[in-house]
Amino acid sequence: MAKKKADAPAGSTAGATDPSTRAELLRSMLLQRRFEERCAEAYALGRIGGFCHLYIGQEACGTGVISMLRPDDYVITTYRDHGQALARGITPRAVMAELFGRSDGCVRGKGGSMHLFDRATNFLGGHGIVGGHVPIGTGVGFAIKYRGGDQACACFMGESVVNTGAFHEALNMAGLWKLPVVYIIENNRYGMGTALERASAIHDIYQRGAAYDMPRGVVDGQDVLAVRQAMGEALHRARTESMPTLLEVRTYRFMGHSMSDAVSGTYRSKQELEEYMQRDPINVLRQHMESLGEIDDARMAAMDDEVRAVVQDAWDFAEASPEPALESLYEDVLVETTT
Amino acid sequence: MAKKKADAPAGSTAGATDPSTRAELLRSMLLQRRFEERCAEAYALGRIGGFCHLYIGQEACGTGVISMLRPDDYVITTYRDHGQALARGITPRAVMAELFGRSDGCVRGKGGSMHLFDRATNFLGGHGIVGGHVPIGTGVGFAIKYRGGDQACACFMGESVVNTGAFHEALNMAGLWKLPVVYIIENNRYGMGTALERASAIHDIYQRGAAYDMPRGVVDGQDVLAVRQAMGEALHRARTESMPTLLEVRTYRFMGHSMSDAVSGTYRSKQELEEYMQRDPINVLRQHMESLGEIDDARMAAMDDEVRAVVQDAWDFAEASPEPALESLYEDVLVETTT
Amino acid sequence: MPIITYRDALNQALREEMQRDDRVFLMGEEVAVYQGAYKVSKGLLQEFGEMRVVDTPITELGFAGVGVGAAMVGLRPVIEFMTWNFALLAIDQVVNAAAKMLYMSGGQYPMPMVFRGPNGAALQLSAQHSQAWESWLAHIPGLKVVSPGTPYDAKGLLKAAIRDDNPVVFFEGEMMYNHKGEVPDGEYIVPIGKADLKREGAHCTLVTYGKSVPLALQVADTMAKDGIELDVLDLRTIRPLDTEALATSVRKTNRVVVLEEGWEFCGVGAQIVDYCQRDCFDDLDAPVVRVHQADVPMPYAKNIEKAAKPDLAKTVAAVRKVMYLD
Amino acid sequence: MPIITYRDALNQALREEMQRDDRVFLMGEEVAVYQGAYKVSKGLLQEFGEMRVVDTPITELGFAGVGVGAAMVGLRPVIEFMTWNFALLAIDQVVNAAAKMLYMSGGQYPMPMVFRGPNGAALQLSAQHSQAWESWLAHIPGLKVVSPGTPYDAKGLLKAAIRDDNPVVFFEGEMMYNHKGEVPDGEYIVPIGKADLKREGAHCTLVTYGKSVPLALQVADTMAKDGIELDVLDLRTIRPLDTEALATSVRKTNRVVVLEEGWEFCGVGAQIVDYCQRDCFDDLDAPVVRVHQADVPMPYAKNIEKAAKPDLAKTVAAVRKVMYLD
Ligand SMILES: Cc1ncc(C[n+]2csc(CCOP(=O)(O)OP(=O)(O)O)c2C)c(N)n1
Ligand SMILES: Cc1ncc(C[n+]2csc(CCOP(=O)(O)OP(=O)(O)O)c2C)c(N)n1
Ligand SMILES: [Mg+2]
Ligand SMILES: [Mg+2]
Repeated sequence: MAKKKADAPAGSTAGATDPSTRAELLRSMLLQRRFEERCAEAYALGRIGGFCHLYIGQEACGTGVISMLRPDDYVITTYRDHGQALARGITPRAVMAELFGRSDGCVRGKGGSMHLFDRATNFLGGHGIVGGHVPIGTGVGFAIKYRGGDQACACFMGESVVNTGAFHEALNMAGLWKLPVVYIIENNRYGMGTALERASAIHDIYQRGAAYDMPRGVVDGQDVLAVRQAMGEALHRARTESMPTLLEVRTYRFMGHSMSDAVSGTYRSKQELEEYMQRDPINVLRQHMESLGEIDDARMAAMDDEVRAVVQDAWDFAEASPEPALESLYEDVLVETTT
Repeated sequence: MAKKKADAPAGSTAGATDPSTRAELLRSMLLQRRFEERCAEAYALGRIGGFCHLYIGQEACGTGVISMLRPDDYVITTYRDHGQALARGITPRAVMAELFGRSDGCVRGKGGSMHLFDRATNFLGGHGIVGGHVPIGTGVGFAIKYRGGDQACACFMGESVVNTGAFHEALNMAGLWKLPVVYIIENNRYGMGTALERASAIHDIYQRGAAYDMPRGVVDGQDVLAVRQAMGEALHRARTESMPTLLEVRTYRFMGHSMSDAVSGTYRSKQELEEYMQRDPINVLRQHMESLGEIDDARMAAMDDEVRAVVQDAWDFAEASPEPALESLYEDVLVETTT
Repeated sequence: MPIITYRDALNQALREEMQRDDRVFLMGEEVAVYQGAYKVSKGLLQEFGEMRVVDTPITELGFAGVGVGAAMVGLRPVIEFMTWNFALLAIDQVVNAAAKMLYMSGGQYPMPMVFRGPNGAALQLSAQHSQAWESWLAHIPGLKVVSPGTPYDAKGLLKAAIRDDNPVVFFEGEMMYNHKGEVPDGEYIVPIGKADLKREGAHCTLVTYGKSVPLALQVADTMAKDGIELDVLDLRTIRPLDTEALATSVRKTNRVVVLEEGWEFCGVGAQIVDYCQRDCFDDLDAPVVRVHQADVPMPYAKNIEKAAKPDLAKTVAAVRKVMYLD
Repeated sequence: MPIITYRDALNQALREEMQRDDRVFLMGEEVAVYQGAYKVSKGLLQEFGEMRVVDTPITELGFAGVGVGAAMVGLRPVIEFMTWNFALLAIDQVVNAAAKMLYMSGGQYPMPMVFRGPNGAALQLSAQHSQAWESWLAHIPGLKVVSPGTPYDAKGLLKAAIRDDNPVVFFEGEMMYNHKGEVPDGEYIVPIGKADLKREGAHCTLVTYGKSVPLALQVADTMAKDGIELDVLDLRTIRPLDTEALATSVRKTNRVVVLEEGWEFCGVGAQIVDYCQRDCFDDLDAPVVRVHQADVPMPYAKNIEKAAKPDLAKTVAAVRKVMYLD
């Protein structure tokens, strides 16, 4: 659960769940897991190219946060965006087709793994420059405030981002101007091969919020219900007071940084990895639901079959989708404009 | 006096002064004042061109800090650098000749007001991009640690700098790597026309140090003796523990931002200005010395005459100095290198 | 026709577009309370309030990105860089975000925004404050790059830039702000992408843009006294460049001088040379000659700063050279 | 002669120079514990320790500036950018600090440092990770800009760059790291500023550098089968550019194609065109033809990415065009 800053405004109880919500959360995380596993396979087969960063181990972060959003809220994130894109409702077909570089991909094959976008769900991308999207998410908050209304923007990032100048400049403005943005740090303890402690002068990174007079908290990122609770409080502040929040979500990445990085390497031990894998976010929720009698092995297996089928369908769809037309190379550079 | 961070290391008593040191400090500040007044005159006459940022009102900051340094320490600063250059011992002649754009200037007429440099006194410039020199000063600290030894680097900046990405990235590294740099924020309450409160989400800006686990303090910047004391403590940490310090020095600028800005303008009232001018750093020290019987009107007048003469000499020297040779345009782009 | 300054022309454009469309806002350092570092935004805070005329902290990277975000969700930001020298800090947002967003998003997110401010050298500001960045920005697909040389063009092009649904880089000049010229009352637009033949002459084409336009016209006046008549082609837009207007003039005069403020190596002039030889190889009677800044960081001292900059004498000499007059 | 990879050649250069001079250190993201994002720094942490092989936070602007500061006071930093795409964030330090420090300080502070890393596109990395920045950096006086196209040149030029007392921008290529070639044992230096005629032929000059060198040689091989012999001029250094070697080749062949990885507008090729027409106007039998990236941000999908990049077919076609063979 989030440690609240002493003077943070009271939270809401919007994070509370009922059985069907819990089942949905479980399914969403499971879908992301199976999707990413097939991505690894597709990458090995050369169906996916370029850089590809999987979300395995971190599913509770994006799922918990995004499950609290309204359709008219905004999401913006990094290159590690498959899980969040699915959680937000971009179809597995459109995501897989994008990863395969096909014309039915959610950005028509132009962006690939790192640049998923979807206007229909206010999914503002997939960005590849570490820290670069944080000012952009802040600008979305500015626009919300400019227009009025109670939307919010969820801006995801890895923990390395807190050391970048872009983060600092953006959070200072968000604090100064009181913008309705929730900055979610997915602290998976490593930026590529660099442990948090070797990159940041302070290790409780949510405390960076103090430099911007910003409400802040830290939450167990393997527990999707805890993430929901913390996000609920942050969203409440955003909607009712137009206040930003810096929310650190402590998680772990079960795979290598990208497909070209070994799962455990020079920078972390197999033992550490295995320890963290004990707290698989899917199991954490599943066990909770089991204790409530909401799921059993059979229902879990059925759910798994169902999401596997969805992912297979996405794969088939992607494979059948045509490559982009050659003319499309020159499309989308500029829009026609009528002055 | 500096409010120390609770866990900051014990200070030294190196800041203590005797009568002759106090007299030197007074003379140094007075020299800077008279020098800057003549710069304003020279600017109006067209002898000085470009951007020209005066130090009037802030003399105690640079004087106090620099008076604590050893010759082998380093100084790096912003475009508002005349006062610090003089305090560090660049001759008034070399500075004035530079401002006049002459070949005997401390950078041969290449840099002007914003870019005073002097290798002999380890004065690493005069930099024009707000925040840009903070990583550079940090790199000087890195080099000191790399080579070993107990030098330190004094890195001056205006309070606006604390909002820049460069500041954040640099201070994180200084905190992480424990580099012997003292970051001195000359908080004169405005960055051009923008009051601190309209630019920074927090107003006790030395608290930004918390984000980097850095010892920090704030000191009255109109009291040169207090500045010395605080700098002494910071230097002690730098020399004995290779620790950085973030030192906020609260001061006020008595002139416009630069020569093209009115003294009081749309952004601050004449009344506010006059209030702050009550605490002229030269008077603060003078009164202290009077109370100790170390100075009286006659000695003050004599000192004033002496520094005025020095400044007049600098002016005459500058005016007599030739313009740079036309060939010098192409010099100093690259050095000859022997591999 | 009223005669007003380049500064006031820009101010009119901003005011009219902000009146016309409440999604347009101005953001940057000192644009509001201080009324603009160079007073281009004078009176706008008073008319439009602090949500639409926004002073920022000194965080070029940050507020450029704020503009990008606001543009993604439907606003039309005008981001002012106090000078383009400082925009180097924000260049990642201009290039990696604004210029590429439409492409990366498969056409879903246009970027209707303007990045503007003074570019190039003023007087004695030395190395860090005297850079002309048009060749850098024009290198980048996904941007439009505009640089008006008269008050008339400044107003008409800024209005076009603000209405454009693409990111437009808009280069002004500190030394231009007081420059005066005719600007009609009322609404007009100068289209992006169209060069303007500012003066006609048969002997040589002098290609230029932005701040160098007044100098080019002065050169033409001067040389006309010796009977040498120049086509002064003001590009106005650098990307997309009006290659047709360029070729038309070159085919007429057969000789070209390119005048630009910035450095030589990979400058805009190099690209113009390429277009000339590509499209008019057989029309050229002499190598194109370029006039540009000396290949050094800008110095402070008056005499060597002057020597570093293009000027009348250097440009006249270039025209004489390309006409084999010396 | 031993045949090693471009990666190992760079690794050798770093190791030898660090052994030779203890003021040399390597700093950047993932250079130490991770052994380099592309393993160029493999083994260096183990040999030289963590003070000389320094992992940084993700703060390009910050650590580039740390390098500048260290260089000012006598160290000789080698700053690695994981890729030059990210160097955009640090460009202010490269341009406004490193390149200008000597000038602004009136000659007092040389900057003996290297900024290095892979530049340009690899495979399917899409828009933000596929940019070639050499025309930008080469625009700037105060820098030297180097881009080796073979393992031999990579080692010899990196050693020269590290020993140079000026700031050197060093462009490598992700797709080059596994490229193999002969590299002699023991000490040698490739001088900065000298082009290398990688292959001789009388019919046309193909000018290129860096990652495009292997492609250019492939083009020459291919065309030789049809009896078309190319001078393949590898510039190796982009600034200062070896205009003499260029002119010598052009005077021989009278036809020029320039092959570069980056975008057209104000690319390096534009400057080469300018030099050709300036120095060899009467020698040119046809307009210089340029081969470069399509004028779009780099897309992800394999087929359109391929279509965006220069390749064998496009370069052959360009040579044929300049030789009026079609
Ligand atoms: C400005 C910049 N520098 C370097 C990189 C290369 N890079 C990509 S991801 C990454 C690590 C980021 O770590 P973190 O923010 O913790 O996110 P995670 O990958 O763990 O989700 C690095 C160094 C980049 N994309 N952008
Ligand atoms: C990156 C950058 N942005 C903008 C400027 C223009 N500028 C010069 S000084 C200044 C204000 C700086 O204020 P502060 O840091 O408080 O220092 P002071 O002038 O008060 O000493 C501004 C905005 C600049 N030089 N660099
Ligand atoms: Mg991480
Ligand atoms: Mg200030």
